[in-house]
Amino acid sequence: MSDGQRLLEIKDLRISFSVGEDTVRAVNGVSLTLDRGEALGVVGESGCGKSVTFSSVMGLLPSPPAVIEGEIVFDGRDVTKLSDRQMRRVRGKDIAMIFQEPMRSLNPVMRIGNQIVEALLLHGAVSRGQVWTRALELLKLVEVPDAPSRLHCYPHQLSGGLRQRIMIAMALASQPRILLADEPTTALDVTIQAQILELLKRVQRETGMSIVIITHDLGVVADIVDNVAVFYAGVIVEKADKYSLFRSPMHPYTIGLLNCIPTLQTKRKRLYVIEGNIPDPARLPIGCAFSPRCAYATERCLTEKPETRECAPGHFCACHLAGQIDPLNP
Amino acid sequence: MEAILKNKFFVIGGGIVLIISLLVLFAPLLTSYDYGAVDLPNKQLPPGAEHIMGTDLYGRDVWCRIIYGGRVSLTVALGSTAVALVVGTMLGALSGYVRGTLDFVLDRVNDVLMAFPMLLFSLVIGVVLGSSMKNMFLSIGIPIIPMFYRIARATAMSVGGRSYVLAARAMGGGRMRVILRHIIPNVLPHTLVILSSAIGGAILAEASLGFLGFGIPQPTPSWGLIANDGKTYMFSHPWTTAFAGAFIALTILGFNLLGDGLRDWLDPKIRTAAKR
Amino acid sequence: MKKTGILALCLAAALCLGALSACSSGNTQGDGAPPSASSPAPSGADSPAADSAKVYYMTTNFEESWWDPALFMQINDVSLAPMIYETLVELQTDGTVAPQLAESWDISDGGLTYTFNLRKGVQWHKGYGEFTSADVKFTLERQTDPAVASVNADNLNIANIAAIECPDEYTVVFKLKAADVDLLTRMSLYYSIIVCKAHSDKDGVASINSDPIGTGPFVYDGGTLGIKTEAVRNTEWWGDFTGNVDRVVSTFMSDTNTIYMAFDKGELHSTGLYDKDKIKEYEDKGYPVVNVPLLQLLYVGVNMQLEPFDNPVVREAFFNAIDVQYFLDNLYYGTESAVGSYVPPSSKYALTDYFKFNYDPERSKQLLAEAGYPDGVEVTLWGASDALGQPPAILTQDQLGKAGFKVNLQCVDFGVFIDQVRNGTAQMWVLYNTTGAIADDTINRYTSKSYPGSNWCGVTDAEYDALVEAGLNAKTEQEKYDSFYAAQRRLMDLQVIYPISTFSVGEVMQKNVSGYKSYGDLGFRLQTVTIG
Amino acid sequence: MAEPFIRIENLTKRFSISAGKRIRKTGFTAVNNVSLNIERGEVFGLVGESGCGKSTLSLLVLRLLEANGGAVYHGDTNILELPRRKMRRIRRDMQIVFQDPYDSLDPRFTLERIMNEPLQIHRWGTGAEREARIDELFAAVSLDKQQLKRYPHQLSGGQRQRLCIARSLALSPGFLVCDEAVSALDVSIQAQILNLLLDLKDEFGLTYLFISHNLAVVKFVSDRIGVMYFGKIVELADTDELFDNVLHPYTAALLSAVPDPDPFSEKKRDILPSGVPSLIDPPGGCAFHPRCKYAGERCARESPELRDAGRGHLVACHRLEC
Amino acid sequence: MSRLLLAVPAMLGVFVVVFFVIRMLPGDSAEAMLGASATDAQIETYRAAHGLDKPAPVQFWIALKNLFRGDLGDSLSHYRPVLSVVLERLPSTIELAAYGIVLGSVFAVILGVVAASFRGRWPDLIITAYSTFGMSLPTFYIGLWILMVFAVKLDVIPVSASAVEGLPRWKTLFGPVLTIVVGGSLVRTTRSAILEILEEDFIRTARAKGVPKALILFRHALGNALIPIITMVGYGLAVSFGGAIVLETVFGRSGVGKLLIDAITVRDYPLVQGTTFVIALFMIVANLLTDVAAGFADPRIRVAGAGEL
Repeated sequence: MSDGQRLLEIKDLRISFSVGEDTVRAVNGVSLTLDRGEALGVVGESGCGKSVTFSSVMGLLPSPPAVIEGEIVFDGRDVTKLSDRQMRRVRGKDIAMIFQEPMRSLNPVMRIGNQIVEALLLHGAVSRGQVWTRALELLKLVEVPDAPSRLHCYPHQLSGGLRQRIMIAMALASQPRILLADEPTTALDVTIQAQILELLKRVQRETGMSIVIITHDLGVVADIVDNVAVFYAGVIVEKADKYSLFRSPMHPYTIGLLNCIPTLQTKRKRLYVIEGNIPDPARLPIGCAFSPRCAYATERCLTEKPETRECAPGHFCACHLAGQIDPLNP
Repeated sequence: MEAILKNKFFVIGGGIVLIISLLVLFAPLLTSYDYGAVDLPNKQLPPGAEHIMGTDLYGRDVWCRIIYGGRVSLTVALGSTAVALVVGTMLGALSGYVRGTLDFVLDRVNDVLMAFPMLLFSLVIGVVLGSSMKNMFLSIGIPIIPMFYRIARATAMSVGGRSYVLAARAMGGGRMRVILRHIIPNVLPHTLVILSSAIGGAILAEASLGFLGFGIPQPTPSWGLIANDGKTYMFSHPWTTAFAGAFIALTILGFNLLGDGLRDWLDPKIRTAAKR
Repeated sequence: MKKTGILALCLAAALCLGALSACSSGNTQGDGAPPSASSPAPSGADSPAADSAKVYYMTTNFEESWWDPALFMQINDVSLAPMIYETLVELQTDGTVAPQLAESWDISDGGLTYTFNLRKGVQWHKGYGEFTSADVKFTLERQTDPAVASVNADNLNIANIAAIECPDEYTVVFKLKAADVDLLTRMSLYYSIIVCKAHSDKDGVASINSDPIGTGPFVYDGGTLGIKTEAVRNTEWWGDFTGNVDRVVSTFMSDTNTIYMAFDKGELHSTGLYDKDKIKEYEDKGYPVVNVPLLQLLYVGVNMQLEPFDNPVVREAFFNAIDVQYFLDNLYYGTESAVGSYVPPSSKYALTDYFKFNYDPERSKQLLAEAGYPDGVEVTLWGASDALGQPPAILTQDQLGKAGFKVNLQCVDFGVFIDQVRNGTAQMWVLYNTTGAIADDTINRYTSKSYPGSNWCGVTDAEYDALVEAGLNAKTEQEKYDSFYAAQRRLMDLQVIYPISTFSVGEVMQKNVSGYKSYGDLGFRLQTVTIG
Repeated sequence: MAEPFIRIENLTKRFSISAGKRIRKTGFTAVNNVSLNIERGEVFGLVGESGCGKSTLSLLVLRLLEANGGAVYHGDTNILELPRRKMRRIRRDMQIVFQDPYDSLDPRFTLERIMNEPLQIHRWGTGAEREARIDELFAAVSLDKQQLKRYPHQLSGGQRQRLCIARSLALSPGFLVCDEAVSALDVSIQAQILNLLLDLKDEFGLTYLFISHNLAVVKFVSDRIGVMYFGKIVELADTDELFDNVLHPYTAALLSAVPDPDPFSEKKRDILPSGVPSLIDPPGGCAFHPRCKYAGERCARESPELRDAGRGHLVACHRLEC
Repeated sequence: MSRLLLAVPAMLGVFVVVFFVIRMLPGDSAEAMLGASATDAQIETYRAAHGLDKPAPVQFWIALKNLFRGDLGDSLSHYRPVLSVVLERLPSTIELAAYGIVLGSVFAVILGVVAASFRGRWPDLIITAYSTFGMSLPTFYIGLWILMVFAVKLDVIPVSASAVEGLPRWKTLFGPVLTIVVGGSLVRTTRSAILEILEEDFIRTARAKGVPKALILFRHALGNALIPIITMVGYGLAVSFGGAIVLETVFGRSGVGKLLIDAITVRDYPLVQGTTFVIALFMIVANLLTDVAAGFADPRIRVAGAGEL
């Protein structure tokens, strides 16, 4: 659980790309905070801006195409204003990130050991001497079986699960204070996914670092995080601790999501369905972005963008009808 | 479609090729001279009012020979690369998709073709068939086939595994139908991209053959021949070779830029890189 | 992004500078004096001995093949051959013969016996002993040896030699079956070069091709044909060596531009040029140029067996269609002259004052109309595609075009050209025709027995055949002259060969090269040459 | 019981890989002697982790891949032995929908040409009849007719999958294989497609072979479910029977590993050690024994057969016999 | 290893193709060698002496038998065994091709990397324009200009390198190698290979680790780009060998390329067969080496063993 000491704050972040004539507005005013030791779940469907938001936290978005407005405050400094050289001292040292495709995220022509050592040496976390012993410790930390022989392997010799563990080891190389995990288990089989989720929980517990899990799978979120933020069309539509979010969701989109996913407990023969298509970031509607698909959309929803309000202690929602929708039978 | 017009390589390259093709096409309107008319008394004249690009060692007007020569050089280049493109793509697609013994045989033939230095092969075929313009299609075309064959075969192998091919087979589509409808249309863009550098290569090959004395027979002008005619006086009367060389270089530059533009536009990864 | 990019850029720039400085530093090693008029040791030659020993650099631009004279087609088949080998007698520029390896000779019993008294004390190169009559006998008898596969047996008229006797070491007697008025001239030409018997006995028949042994002023000193061959001065040479050349190096260079650049930089002492513009250019710059007439003739030939040239009227039109004066003025700048018959004047028995060209394109069109081609006749003109063959072909095509002939020019690879003409499938061709010093071959080739084959024009004329036969078997020189003259007049009247001009090579030399003497057999020799 | 719609007997497929330097052919068995029946009108679910051979099985059933052994009976004819021409006619009755909507549509075809292709191959009807048929199909999958002239890359993922379904129904097949048909879609779109598939089944009386690695989706849509591991069927039963009364340890582990979207569930998680063994040198006996906590010495020796443990619940595990 | 076995059919293919193609050339060695003034008798003697009068299949059988005994027959125009003539000139061509390819590749890779790292900005445009232009100029054009500038004007190297005694090696190679380097087309391949790799996911991981731009470029991107580059080098050989023929004419080097051209002109069948055979052997071995090198650069090939599934 978080101890209340603020680590990261994103204030009204807006990110857009210009491709040809139309501009793709990927992030349209996202604000959220992350405290030390907190485990935040970020949920949303493709194109909702969740990955772009946290890529900008890492400064991975090349500035020429991307236009970034708003602030990302980390350690008292606005990261979006840092030069590439200054940002490089933060990246990998204080904030680390792992990605979805373990098959393609490791350099195929470099041995595993060298890639880890490279991470270790980068931020002077360890002197040249004990760099190999530190690498072995990291592999043990992420429970890689017979670690010494693995150091000399190439990525193509390892399974997806092992490669993801190596990615985590590399991320932990210089004890980052935040670990961003973008769809860490999506590409893995369910049994391997379980192993990795357990590992992430244990690592967070042992190192006390805060962790952000970006995923589209509500099951993953329910298991591992403290608070959940639901993204839709570049905006956070609802944010709360996981218990109140799952028991009493307020935003129609969250409600729809929770009901349309088949689970092992689902009995009904037909699924609840959110009609319409995923929003196209290049052509967003004027009012509430969800209005075209919302069963409860009113005239106001079509014209006026809803403000994010704290509808219950610690439970934020961006909907004009927040609190008036019965979550159980939509 | 409009995306491609914004790609600066495509626009510049296309512009150059267009201008040169127009010049060559409307040659009769641009000059009154006859490209074969010998006029020894005023040979080797420097560029001047009378002859914008001067005259060559036989007193023939260089400007006239260059634009008429363009017809020969471009036709030979386009013709030979077209031959290579069609044969290379067809065989490559077939070999890449069908695999098996056909693939083994074609691959070995390709190895044999590749074992010959390109220029030598053109030379031998040119002499055997006689170096008329039509035969140059083969003598320059055949050695370029491996270039297309390799790309077509590799692409056909990857396309063969795609789901829409499996779906077509699941619908009962026969092997020939799949190849004609799905494999070749998806292989062609990849071979088209290297068409431009192949055209450049073909123009160079024609020039080199001329240099070695196996080019198109006189007096039909081609850029390679004009450059070669002026070669002996390259340093005392440089303009004949300079102008011919410039046209060769410009055309190849144009086609290569065209190819770059095409490749950037065709390759979704590069095109969407900015949008990430 | 900025910093690292610039780093990579400086790396690339450094590499280029490094490459450039490496070569410029090469310059400061003092590469010999810049090409000045004095002794232009080639700037690349770092060998210190360059200034004391006089080394003569020359080039050949055609592929040299073998050293065995039995396989030569002309004296300069191998550039150094004329300086290494010698013949019994030497052909003078005026056509008479002078003593060389044979000091004196006399002809007896009606021209059937020739006795040569050989020069004494002449040593073969590289210690292969003294030159004796046995070598002469060996040279002639090896012509029929299949291992040698000589192509010059007919040139030497071996069939007419009954026997060769060597009464002693220094006299050799030829017994002929029938009188041969040109025997002495034959004995002065490339195909009668005397080769060393001892060398062949010791090292085998083929050894002549790897290590040529002669008696001439220069001794072969290694190198490979077609790349670079060298010869060093023969200190014990019997003749008077008036020049000061100690060594001669002949390099194979095929690109004309490279040759001009090498000559301009002083890396070559002389080079043979065909291109009259370039020769004129060097003459204007004050370089000494020696005009060496070749046994060559520029002509346009037609095949009278093939339509339309089977019609004499068309042939007469063809004889009015080419402006020889235009060739002489604009292509050769007056250095060449018109020719009286299809045999070049530098060849023995050439008829010099018979054929007179007249250029009348209108008449030619009129004749063509009479012959049934009112709006011109389609013909294919064949030519060779090398630098030498193209200019005349283009000129001919242009002129014929103005005289009613629609000409499709085919400038092709020499092999293809020869194949067309020999198989009798070529209607018309333009070529520099090479002939022998003695006109026998050239005149004999148009007899009907040689068609198809060397008789490209398809002449099957009984009267011409008879005249040629009479000439070949003539008892006296005068008789041969008369019948050969008549034969040439007959062929010119048939109007199948339209001779345009003689052809010569311009030997351009560095300003400090003097003393060059030209020889009857057109061989290139340096024994009289001095480098200033 | 009526004749089963599709009967698969001892289906086997071996792949050979000549690995680089070693010329000696090494290979592995992707589908190992699988037998199962699919009844008419039924949704047969097939679930398993990646590499267990489920997709290969689907390609074998449709003969898009030549099997090394066994038979597939459609009605009473074994389609594996049919000559090419007869095979073409049978294919009208069996179609497939693939996982990646971006990969299963030829980027160079307009939607109209895509829909027309199956009709052209089998020369079905005249131009007008075809147009009507396409309209009818577009209506069935609720796609907008105006989009016929557009290209696949101009559609969203969900729309493209609807197009694939429409194309597969063009020749009104009786049997449809869905190979991970919804796995690549976003959650909200996934729900729409699942409902659509169920509606189409009822409307056209189709039979489905539904393949997925997502247990929840398979449970929702299937009548009967087979669990595959390492090329073999380890458990097969009616959906409710399987989930209420899990027998095979691997299935149990699978169930426990599925993350439950309910923060209050105290589901104890038993994590399977390590990963699926390498196919190149498979473990002896039961393929699951290295990871099974009940593994006895017999499991390492002998590979268990599928046996009926009552109520049609088949399972392949030695633990239950003794 | 298996590719080596594949080379044998290819070599035989080359031998057969050349044997019959060259015989289709109009005219034969006798006519071409003896020239225009040859009499019929001379041509007959020459043909008989060199066995040209035997029918083609017989000649083919003899040539094939000799081939297996490693004897390529005697050259008609050099009166020496073909093998000795070819081996005498092969080193000069190999030396030229080797230096050309090596220096050309190093130079091109550096330029390619710089162009890729400055994508879209002025260094990229200059380098791309230069490399496209370099590729567009005919080889003899570049060669003659280099000869003019460095040999005549700067007097750094002699014009006819082979004529002069005791010349330092680099001077004999300077002209032709510079021509190959200037005309090299590898720059574009390097640039596009690197651009493609910069889009890969592991580059994003490296940036996430905080790896500086230069290291990403040289260690990660170039490391992976070597594989396509090396294969292109192999392929470039066929093109550059063609270029060598022109280069040898311009720079007066007696290499195998020039030998082959002249052998064809004089229809010296054994020499053409022998030279093409040796060139093809050299090309196939070179292609093989590039494949092995590409394999070496790519661990996925070098270190077998599919990952645990």
